[in-house]
Amino acid sequence: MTVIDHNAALARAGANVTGWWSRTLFFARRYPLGAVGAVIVAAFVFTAVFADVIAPVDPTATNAKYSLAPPSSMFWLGADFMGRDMYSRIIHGARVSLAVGAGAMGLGCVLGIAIGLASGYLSGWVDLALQRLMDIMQALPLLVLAIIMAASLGPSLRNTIFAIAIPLVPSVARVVRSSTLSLRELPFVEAARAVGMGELRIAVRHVLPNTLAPLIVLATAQLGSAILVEASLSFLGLGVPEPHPSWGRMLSESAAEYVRTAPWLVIWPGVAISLTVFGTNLLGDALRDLLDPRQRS
Amino acid sequence: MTPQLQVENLGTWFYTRHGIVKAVDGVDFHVAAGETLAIVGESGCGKSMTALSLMRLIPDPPGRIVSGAVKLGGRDLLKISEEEMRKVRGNEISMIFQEPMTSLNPVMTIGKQIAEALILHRDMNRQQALKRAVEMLDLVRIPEPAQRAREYPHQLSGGMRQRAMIAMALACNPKVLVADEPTTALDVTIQAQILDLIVELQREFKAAVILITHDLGVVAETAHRVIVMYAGRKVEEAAVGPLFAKPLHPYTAGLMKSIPRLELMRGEERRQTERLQEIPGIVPPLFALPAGCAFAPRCPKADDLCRRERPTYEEKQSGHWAACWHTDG
Amino acid sequence: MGAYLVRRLLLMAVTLVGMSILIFALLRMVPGNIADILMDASGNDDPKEKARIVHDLGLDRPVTEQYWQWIDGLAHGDLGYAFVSERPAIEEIAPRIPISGKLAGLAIVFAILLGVPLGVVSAVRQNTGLDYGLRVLSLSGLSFPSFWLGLLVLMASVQWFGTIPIYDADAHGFFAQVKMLALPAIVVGFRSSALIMRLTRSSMLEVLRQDYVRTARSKGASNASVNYDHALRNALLPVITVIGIEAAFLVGGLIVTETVFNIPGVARFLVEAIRWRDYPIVQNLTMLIAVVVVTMNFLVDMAYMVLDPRIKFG
Amino acid sequence: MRLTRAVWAAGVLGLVTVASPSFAQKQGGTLRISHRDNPPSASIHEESTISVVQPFMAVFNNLVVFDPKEKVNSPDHIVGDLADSWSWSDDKTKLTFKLHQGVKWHDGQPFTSKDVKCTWDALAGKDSDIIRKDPRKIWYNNLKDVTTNGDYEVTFVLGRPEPSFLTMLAGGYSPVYSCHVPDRVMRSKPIGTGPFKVVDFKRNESIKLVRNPDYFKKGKPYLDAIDWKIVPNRSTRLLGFQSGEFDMTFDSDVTFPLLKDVMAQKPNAVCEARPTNVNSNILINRDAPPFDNPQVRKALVLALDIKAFNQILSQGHDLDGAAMLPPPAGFWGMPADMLATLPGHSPDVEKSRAEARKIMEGLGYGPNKPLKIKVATRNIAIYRDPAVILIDQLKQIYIDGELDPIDTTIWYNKIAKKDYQLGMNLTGIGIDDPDVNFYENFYSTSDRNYTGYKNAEVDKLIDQQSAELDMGKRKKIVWEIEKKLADDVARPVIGHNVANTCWDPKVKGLVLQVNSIYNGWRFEDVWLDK
Repeated sequence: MTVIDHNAALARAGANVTGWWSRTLFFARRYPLGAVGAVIVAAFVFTAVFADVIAPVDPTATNAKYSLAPPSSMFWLGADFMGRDMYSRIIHGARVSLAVGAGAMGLGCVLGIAIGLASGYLSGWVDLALQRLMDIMQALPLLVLAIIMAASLGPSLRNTIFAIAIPLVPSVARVVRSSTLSLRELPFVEAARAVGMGELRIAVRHVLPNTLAPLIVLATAQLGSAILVEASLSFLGLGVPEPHPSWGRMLSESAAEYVRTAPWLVIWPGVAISLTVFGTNLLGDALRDLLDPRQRS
Repeated sequence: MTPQLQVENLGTWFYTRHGIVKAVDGVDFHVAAGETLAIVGESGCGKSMTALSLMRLIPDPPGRIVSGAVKLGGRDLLKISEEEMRKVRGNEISMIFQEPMTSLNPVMTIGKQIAEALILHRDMNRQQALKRAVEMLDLVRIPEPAQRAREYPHQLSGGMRQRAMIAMALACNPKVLVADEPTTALDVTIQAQILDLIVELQREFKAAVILITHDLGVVAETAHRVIVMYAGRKVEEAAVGPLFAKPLHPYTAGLMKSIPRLELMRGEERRQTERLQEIPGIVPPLFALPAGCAFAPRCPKADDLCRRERPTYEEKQSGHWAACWHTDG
Repeated sequence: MGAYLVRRLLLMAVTLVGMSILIFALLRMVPGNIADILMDASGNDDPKEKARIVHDLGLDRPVTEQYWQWIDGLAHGDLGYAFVSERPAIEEIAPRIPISGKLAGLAIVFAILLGVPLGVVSAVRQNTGLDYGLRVLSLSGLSFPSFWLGLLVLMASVQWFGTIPIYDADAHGFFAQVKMLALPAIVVGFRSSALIMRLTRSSMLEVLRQDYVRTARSKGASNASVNYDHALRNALLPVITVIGIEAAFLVGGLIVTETVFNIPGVARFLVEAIRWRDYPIVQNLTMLIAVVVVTMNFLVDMAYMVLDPRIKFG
Repeated sequence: MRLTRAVWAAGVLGLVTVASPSFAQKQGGTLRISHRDNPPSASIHEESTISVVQPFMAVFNNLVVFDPKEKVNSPDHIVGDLADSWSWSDDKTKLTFKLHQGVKWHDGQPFTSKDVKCTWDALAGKDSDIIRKDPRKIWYNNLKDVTTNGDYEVTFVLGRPEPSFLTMLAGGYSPVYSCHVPDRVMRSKPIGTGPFKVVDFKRNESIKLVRNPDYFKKGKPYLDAIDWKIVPNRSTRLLGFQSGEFDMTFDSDVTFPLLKDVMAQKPNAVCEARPTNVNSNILINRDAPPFDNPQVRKALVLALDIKAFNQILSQGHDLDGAAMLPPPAGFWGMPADMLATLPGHSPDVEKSRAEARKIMEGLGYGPNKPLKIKVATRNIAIYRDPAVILIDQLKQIYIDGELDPIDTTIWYNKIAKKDYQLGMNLTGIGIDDPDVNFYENFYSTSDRNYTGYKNAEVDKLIDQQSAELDMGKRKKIVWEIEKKLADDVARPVIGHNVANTCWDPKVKGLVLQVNSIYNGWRFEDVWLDK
């Protein structure tokens, strides 16, 4: 019989893990990719929140002398066409990405939850109408709908958030609806009803928390796609306008012109977007493994 | 009668977040050709894991076979390579699973699934194997076997599917057939037919059968010898007659009280409302077993000794073994 | 089956009608109209000329009438006239469809060729270094903005070949076209391949946990046989769904990629038309995309029925 | 040389200048050019962008044209095109053209004086089926009537003498349209008399022109065809040029930061820098706070560091000038020493800014109490870039600007409604001519006077210079107007843009005219040396 190292096997399985810190460490070891993702997302949020402190200079300050300056000790990631420090711009870009990403995700989730609960709860023709509305919104690819929304609303930070949030609604609504449908017949919900709790109260107090796990997984995925859609919109000139330093727009017109003469203008914003979305995706995968019992191995 | 299959000190452990789970903890048994050995217990007692251990189909991780020997025809199946083991599976030792719907590949025809084992172990080509598969279907009394062989599992009824499973398991004329709850998922009427079929085919094929079930009614009808398992260990072992006549272990006794009358079962559907007397409590989590007898918390006879010390497994009467401090009382 | 089909088709029709209203309404919300654009292009602001353009294009009529005119035209196969080119919209849209179609087709082929095998390998070698590597690769596919990938590909192309693929409408022959569209197709398909790979992997893992896989093993089937004969076919069913839907949703990726690679397909044309407030083009193109998406969904369901013997018609 | 008297004299006939084909030229070949964007239409008269003029000028002919062999467009280098000769009446109010006979439209119809009348009647604002927009109506304010005398003579009757009238007819924006082709066709597949016919104009894709075998200038053109490919992404266009996909770049497509790369990748490329006749300027809403206060306007203009703009936008190649394109490239602009005296053009920026800060402090602003404004501009990079620099510079004088990017569709609406404070704008001027520039942009009744600038005195001076026959005197008035506009902070000019156009050395016979990008694109003398 092969020699088996019980302790190693147990450690891999996570036995004897107690306390907050060792649990964190355990999960980090169990889901190394998720841990990397969490670190990236944390760094991203930190950067966005403290952009003013981290960025060495004003991201909008132009300087003729340093137009297209290559990376140096002064401009770590080089300077753009107008001599603005790319490093500072990318740091502040995190703020725009977070604002749009989190804003759109939050708004999309709130609307989606409202519609999903209404749909799953009220059923009948309300459900039918809302479901058809969701069908309609899902009949267009996310970016296409976002582009049309963005164009209809005009370019601004707020409108961009709105334009991205709306297309995110149907998937949230569907998840919430199906959870609601299955939950509302469960004993504890019936019990709540039996003690005379109002339907709305039941929906919010009992049903909603139980849809949380799939929602968290979905929301993480949506954060990533919201950031990507913002970048695409800005790339197409329909997203967040100047002077907000948006990663997507940094890649659009002028940067694309200097693909050869100033490749840093193309590389760094792209790296920033990719890394951030990559982080949210990693985190989202790990969360799904953790929270979705069906996927748990 | 020399044993066809000899299992010694089999240990299968699972490594989980909560610690080591000894799903199978030092189990020995043997079964001879033409003999039917029943392994009985509630779900979670380790009987299915015992079966999967024989096949070496324990999912790893988290499970591992940590000790023991499974001797079949002089070879220890736990020592041979995976490749050799593959030649054993389905050939010398094969298995029937509980849920015939999910245990059959939904996108493969019945005939192909039966033929697969023949192609693997009998050097047949596809035509020969398919032809043999039809014969096997005929053997398990499936009407219009040629037609059925071309159908998909979902097109067959539950009983038919289980017949097909049996055909598949017996296709290569195995020395040992492991039947893991073969009738649990079936209607009562069909259960009896399937059991009859297994008994009949066993006689024909001279196979050793290990019947795994939680249903002592099935055991009484089919098995020659019985092993009762609880929390990964054997707690009682005897021939069917003595065991039913006088169960020594309180657990076995408890199980017996929950058998519906055999006469009632036959030909009549069990009514859901007619609850049987059950053993109070549940099987404890295997990572948190009490120090003494694992059954003590649920046992009406349990005393301090039971809670303190694990009873030894000993031959209480001739051919009747049990692990209990109170077999006399 | 008949009833199911009728119900499905009815829902499709409802969705499309809803879409037509939605898109029509959204477009009327867009600030500025074609007349503003045309006046802007010439840089004069003559209210009389503008009013005439607005009148000629029928934009001064009640919106319900405009909507009805559009739908009525659609019912008769008349897509109206493009505002900018002043040619029948169908003549503007039709020649661009095969371009995007070819690109999307090539991208999907690429995505499948890459995604399915890697997904299978990743699942079979679950939790090995290879699996981690492939998962990182597939996640990166979902994380890279495709326009950035496109720019990088262009950069690399210039670096290594000293040139870039410029779309040539006169390129004929299969290989010439494939050569021209290969790079953009890879860029578009990368994301899809990542998606397909992830789904193949998780679907494969799911299937490998199934009882019938255990049954196959109990018959002595080898790993390869278990993975490919038993698991893969079952695992591919959901993958086919995602391939079908992804094929329709590829339009999103096409928009930026056609822009980066300057391919005159429908996706870029849509953005251009929105910019120009060319309502007939935007409306009809959006409807076209919606029809493709809805039809793809339908076809996927149908394919599912055909491929999965468990699902019965009816 | 610049003061050379133009030959305005009555009765002096422009000689027939149809050049005989010189022996070196080779026939044949297709010229491939990249195009920067989708032309709004193919009808030159309805549009005001190089995107239309550059590809489609070759489809048409003018009555007269700036001598294609001359580098500088000037009133004294105008030659006949469809007109064989022309003459002014004694009172300089009637301009009569003798037309070339036997010219055919691309559809086979004969060209006659009626077509000329149709064209200019429409341009002067009469109802017409050949155009639906008329952005340059203001050019023809002074045109009272167009009369024909037989099929081959046409007379333009002016309200007062206007020497620039002939200049305007010589520009690329003044092709002769036919009576019989409706506006819709002119916008999509125009019919002209020119050296090339339109085969196909695919939106967002390509413009294909082929040689007109029946061109009335015998032996021309040399090229078989011109293929324009529309490539909105500049780096793609330039890479295409570098890798030989294109023989020539779009006009002024190569900015200075990019020139180095183009030359490095394609060392044999011929590149020529010239002013684009487009200037960046600041639109000021003088009817609303805070810029209704002349003091604030003055502070604004004093804060400008034109060199810094210039350095960023063109590595210092843009030209500093007032309203007119400055000499030597420009024919009319004021001399440099005079320019330096205008507000905002002083070489000592720090001194000017100190002065501006003093003004602002006087108005109660300071580092802790900045003046908050919005700077509107079109949401296009070439507009946004200078606007971002402007905002940065205004920080120096306690003005805290926020960029307000306006979708291009509603830009003019917004400006026309005076719904802005500051705007960053680009103004293209079709011909380097004071009438064209002043009437379009500063005359109180012009459609294109976006800021609604009204100054009776300036209007009077504009009319005065327009009628002035003596070139020397006229220039003086022009300079006075430029100075007045600058003092009044009408539309402070930040710079006259300069950019490069490049082509492969095998492209021969191309003469770029330095003071207008809009005038030299007939392509009838261009040939390929293969």
